[in-house]
Amino acid sequence: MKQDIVPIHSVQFITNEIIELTFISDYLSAAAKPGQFINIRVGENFPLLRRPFSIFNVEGSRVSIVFNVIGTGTKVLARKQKGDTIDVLGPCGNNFLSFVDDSFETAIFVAGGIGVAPFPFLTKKFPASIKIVTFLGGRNKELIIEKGLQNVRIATDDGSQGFNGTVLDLIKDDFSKHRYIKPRFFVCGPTRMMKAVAGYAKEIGADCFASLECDMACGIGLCQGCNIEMNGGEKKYRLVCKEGTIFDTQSVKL
Amino acid sequence: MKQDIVPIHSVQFITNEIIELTFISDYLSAAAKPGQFINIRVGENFPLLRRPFSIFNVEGSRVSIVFNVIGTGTKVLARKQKGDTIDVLGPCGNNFLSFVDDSFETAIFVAGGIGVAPFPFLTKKFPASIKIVTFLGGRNKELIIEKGLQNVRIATDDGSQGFNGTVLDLIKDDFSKHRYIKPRFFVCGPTRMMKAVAGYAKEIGADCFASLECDMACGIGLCQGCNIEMNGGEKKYRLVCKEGTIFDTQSVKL
Amino acid sequence: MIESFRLRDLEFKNRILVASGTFGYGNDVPDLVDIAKLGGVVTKSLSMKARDGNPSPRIAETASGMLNSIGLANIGVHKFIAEKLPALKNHETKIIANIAASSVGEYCAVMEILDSQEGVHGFEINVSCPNVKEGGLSFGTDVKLVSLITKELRHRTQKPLIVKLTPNVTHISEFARACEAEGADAVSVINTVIGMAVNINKRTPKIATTTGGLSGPAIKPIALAKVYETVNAVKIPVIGIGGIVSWEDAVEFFIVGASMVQIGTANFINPATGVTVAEGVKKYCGNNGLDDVGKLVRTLQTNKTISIVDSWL
Amino acid sequence: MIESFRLRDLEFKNRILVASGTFGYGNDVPDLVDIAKLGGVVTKSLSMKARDGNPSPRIAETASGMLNSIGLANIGVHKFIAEKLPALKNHETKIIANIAASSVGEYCAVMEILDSQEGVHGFEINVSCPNVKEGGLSFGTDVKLVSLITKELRHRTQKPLIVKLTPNVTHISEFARACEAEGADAVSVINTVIGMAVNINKRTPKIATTTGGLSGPAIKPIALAKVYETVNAVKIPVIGIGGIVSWEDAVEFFIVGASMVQIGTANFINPATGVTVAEGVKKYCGNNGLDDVGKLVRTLQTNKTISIVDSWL
Ligand SMILES: Cc1cc2nc3c(=O)[nH]c(=O)nc-3n(C[C@H](O)[C@H](O)[C@H](O)COP(=O)(O)OP(=O)(O)OC[C@H]3O[C@@H](n4cnc5c(N)ncnc54)[C@H](O)[C@@H]3O)c2cc1C
Ligand SMILES: Cc1cc2nc3c(=O)[nH]c(=O)nc-3n(C[C@H](O)[C@H](O)[C@H](O)COP(=O)(O)OP(=O)(O)OC[C@H]3O[C@@H](n4cnc5c(N)ncnc54)[C@H](O)[C@@H]3O)c2cc1C
Ligand SMILES: Cc1cc2nc3c(=O)[nH]c(=O)nc-3n(C[C@H](O)[C@H](O)[C@H](O)COP(=O)(O)O)c2cc1C
Ligand SMILES: Cc1cc2nc3c(=O)[nH]c(=O)nc-3n(C[C@H](O)[C@H](O)[C@H](O)COP(=O)(O)O)c2cc1C
Ligand code: FES
Ligand code: FES
Repeated sequence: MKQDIVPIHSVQFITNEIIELTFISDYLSAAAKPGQFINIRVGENFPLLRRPFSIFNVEGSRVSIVFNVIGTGTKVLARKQKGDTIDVLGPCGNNFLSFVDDSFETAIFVAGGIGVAPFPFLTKKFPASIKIVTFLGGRNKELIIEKGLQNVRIATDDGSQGFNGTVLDLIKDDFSKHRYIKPRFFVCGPTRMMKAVAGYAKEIGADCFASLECDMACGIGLCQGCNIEMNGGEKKYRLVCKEGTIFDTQSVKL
Repeated sequence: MKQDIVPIHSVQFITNEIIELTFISDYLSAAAKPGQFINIRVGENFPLLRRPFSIFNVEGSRVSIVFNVIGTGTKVLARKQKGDTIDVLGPCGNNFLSFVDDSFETAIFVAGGIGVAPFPFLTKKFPASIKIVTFLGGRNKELIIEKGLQNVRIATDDGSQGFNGTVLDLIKDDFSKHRYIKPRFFVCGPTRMMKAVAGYAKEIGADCFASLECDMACGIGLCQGCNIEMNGGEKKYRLVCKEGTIFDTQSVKL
Repeated sequence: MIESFRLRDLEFKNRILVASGTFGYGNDVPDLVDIAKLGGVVTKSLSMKARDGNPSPRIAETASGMLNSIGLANIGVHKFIAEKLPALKNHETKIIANIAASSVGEYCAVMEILDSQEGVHGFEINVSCPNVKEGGLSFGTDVKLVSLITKELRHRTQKPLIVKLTPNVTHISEFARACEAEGADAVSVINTVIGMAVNINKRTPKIATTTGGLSGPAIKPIALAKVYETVNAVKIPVIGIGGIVSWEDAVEFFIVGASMVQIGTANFINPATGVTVAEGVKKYCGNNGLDDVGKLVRTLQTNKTISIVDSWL
Repeated sequence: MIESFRLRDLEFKNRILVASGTFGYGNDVPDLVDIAKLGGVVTKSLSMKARDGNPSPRIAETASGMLNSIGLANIGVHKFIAEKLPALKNHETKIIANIAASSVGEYCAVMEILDSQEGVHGFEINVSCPNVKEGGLSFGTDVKLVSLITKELRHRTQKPLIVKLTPNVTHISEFARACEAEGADAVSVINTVIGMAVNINKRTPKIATTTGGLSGPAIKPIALAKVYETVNAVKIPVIGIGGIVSWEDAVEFFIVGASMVQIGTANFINPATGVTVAEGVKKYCGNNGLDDVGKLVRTLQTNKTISIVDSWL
């Protein structure tokens, strides 16, 4: 893990709502694993705290993130441009690959909204031997990114692209039509959606690993601000930033 | 006086240290008088308070200010570009022309550093019948702007341009060589320099009007934060932003 | 949408006021603010005699806040009546005279002069003033004195009497209870928080009086906590003040339990903040199916399962 | 350049520490911070038994600050000694164990366990904890209890004893005096300021415990004023804490009179803040002809012509 000031390579809209920001970092491009995040100091004085972003892509020494503008931090970030620098700290958290083993045969990726962020990099690094099916859900088509993903099925709340409904509806529909051998779910998105998917996974007896979201002050285990309640076990809480962000959904109270 | 969000027309370095920022405002270009200032909301969240800037130039509906980057506010301002907007409130304060009457014949403009800001606009609007002589002082030549000024004499602390010394040294030197008929001083710059010039003016029996600098919270008379102590008179203090910024230097304790 | 609020016999058209010392006497902003859209204007603190105020520098910016030590510079109650009130009372809004004094007697005397004035609709008492008798300790940190001031003033007016409390005490609720017991119609929470800043080049305080009052967004969390403590202690209305710059901020105060709010420092940045806050609050209520802003007041849902003993920081 | 500072028999290599609860037990930042460049590390508050801490959400960002209500989640003193201290004491720096407890007896018991540990160089006592006996009121707001805790702990250790005071009181100087009288070697000023924030969509507090502790740049002016009040009241060293993110901030605290400083929230943004602050302070002293950082301490020049009675806000 390192803190570094890195040059921005590009900032561009990849849909009407989603921005991809690419910077150059030899260290991070080598060290980052899929599902990890980096913690960005968005402005020098404002906002105060860093903002966590999933690693979206790594190409050569270029690392990128994607985001949509929702508040103070992303507003400032959206104004960055080539030639500016940003202060990044990472890579943080555990990664999806540590939940890959021999006990499943189909990887079901499920992304809600900007929760799609970790999946292109995960797809790139995923063992080629395992089949991937990717379910994307979003409010509308401006929140859908297909690039870098495999076997993509899309659901939008407004029906502007793909299936008209929630991503879980789509999954259920799809699962009723296909037979996936030994599926394991890898999920990222809004908590409510992850909870729903985790419930379905449990129902069909599949494992489900979700990258959790929560407000973070430090992202590296210093503040203890990012606790998630566990379903029994030795500790009542774990830290999302350090002991996660990815958890077996059966182990946590979503 | 009005508060307005206006489009930026250009932001450019006019010396290696000084930036000119031009915006478009029909209202301000019509209402502004030389020596008045505008109060700029530099960022949406940071810094908290507006920053006052003298009106540097007005051309058609274009109004400009000049500044050098010294702190948080000017750093943010320097990053603005054409197409951005800024939130301006003004025009504020009294103006130099209200201290122009029949009782003097030569206007001695004295500017220290970025205190040059109000003089080009003042020169433009000054009664053509009155002779102007302009003394500019600065740390070095990057802080000197001659454009739009008349009969310019320059002093730099490091001798990189013009006279090597303070602007007061230059004035004294110049006054020993020329005879200015009924001079009246109009001054803007660091307080110490204004105090020195005011002292010299008093010595030679000339009036001296200076545009004072001080920290301001509101710029329009609401906070009472910008007080200057008077030399006797009815009130112990006056408000720089509303009852100034320009005062007869004999009336105030500099 | 009902926006109005009644305090004693006084009806404010909405629940948004501008705070003392941040709006002058209403005469500096005619072009900038439609004062008739404000629930009310609280005047700069008025004392018996005019006060010059403190030497400069009086203000300093801090992170998301500012320090001030104006020294309650004001023109005095007589000049206020003669020179400012005539214009001020022409506005279609309510005028709350804020009173500052250095003795209990002075509070009473100033109020007696103002009470007969038709354009003065109510009073807010600034108790964050040095008590000359006690060597300058603030009245506002002594609950007996705050009680006494409230009691003495209550006898002297039938108009709404609001006591403005200082946050610089251990338990602000004790002070609010004392005011309630002595018949105050409301309490304003909070005045500025004591703070300081240093110029490291000169090694001097950034304001002449060394310490001053901190205001602005930096103190909003403190103000909200003080309002929360107060609304849980008294039944009289609480007026929330501290760091409000947007309608969202005002909504936070209403949810916590403030019946009205005041805008202070934000007026220095956008003098019309009060107007935009009033509009925003109204819209929020509309969007959330509330037909009266009052229905928003004290709607905070807290986690009841956490006991105080458990709630270590 | 002399950077070191001595407290009782303990010599800190410089005057910059990292604050309790903001640096874990020093084991999360090995790649990011050269801990040997810090004057010391204050541990997360330790209690007798492990504490799970509060439900989530525990933190919320505010304007130039943050609220937290971690609930003093910690692994307990025994696990600290078994699992964290061995690695921690390998660093070339001083370890100050911060103790939290819910009874006077617990404070004493935790200290007795830690005092015999060689790697523990001194103690900082967090008195901002709920006193279970008194229904959860904080020890730190009761001067008699702070006195008692100091007295009881003073008997139990020869190592430096620092009491960390809460700012949420009317006169922090009374508390500092009580600590001094009972033999504390220093006081730390300040812990977090009580604050809250509201989620206006859900109408819930932004942190589970409703109110929490405000920290970060927003509170720096408050912390400086509390340090100023304290250094004018006691002769023992005062450790300044609150909102320090840069060396300039630390210099402000030294000028006001802090003998050491602690970095808290800034560690969450730049874990190496303490190191850059130490370097910056050293350079500032060098540039200003001071050959000992101690010569900067309490060099504030105030305006002596302003009397307290005059200094109305
Ligand atoms: C491990 C991790 C990885 C993340 N990865 C990404 C990523 O790859 N791309 C990305 O865009 N974001 C990601 N986020 C979220 C991101 O860190 C920011 O919180 C988010 O972009 C908002 O920041 P902001 O400063 O713009 O908004 P803020 O000003 O902090 O928030 C503005 C408002 O939006 C609300 N809000 C915050 N987050 C959300 C949300 N997700 N949905 C709806 N409302 C919200 C806040 O409560 C607040 O009211 C990630 C978060 C975590 C914890
Ligand atoms: C009526 C009026 C008109 C003004 N007109 C202009 C103008 O035309 N052009 C212009 O550039 N500025 C002008 N100023 C000053 C300007 O408003 C800002 O204060 C200044 O640009 C610094 O803002 P900042 O936010 O960058 O610095 P801040 O972050 O506020 O200050 C950074 C540091 O610099 C110090 N500092 C502040 N001002 C000065 C100074 N003048 N010299 C040295 N140190 C300083 C501060 O004390 C602080 O330590 C004017 C001020 C007034 C009151
Ligand atoms: C420059 C300034 C002057 C003030 N003057 C007064 C005053 O005269 N009387 C008073 O009761 N409060 C005064 N206040 C306090 C405000 O009314 C308000 O309580 C405080 O600033 C907190 O609100 P804010 O954060 O919205 O500014 C003043 C505040 C500022 C910033
Ligand atoms: C997340 C967090 C956890 C904290 N935990 C503790 C603690 O366990 N014990 C303690 O004495 N202080 C604790 N503090 C208070 C800090 O040590 C410090 O006094 C306070 O944050 C002010 O300093 P700052 O503004 O630099 O953060 C904590 C602060 C934060 C932000
Ligand atoms: S965000 Fe600080 S410990 Fe997880
Ligand atoms: S800056 Fe507010 S009154 Fe002058």
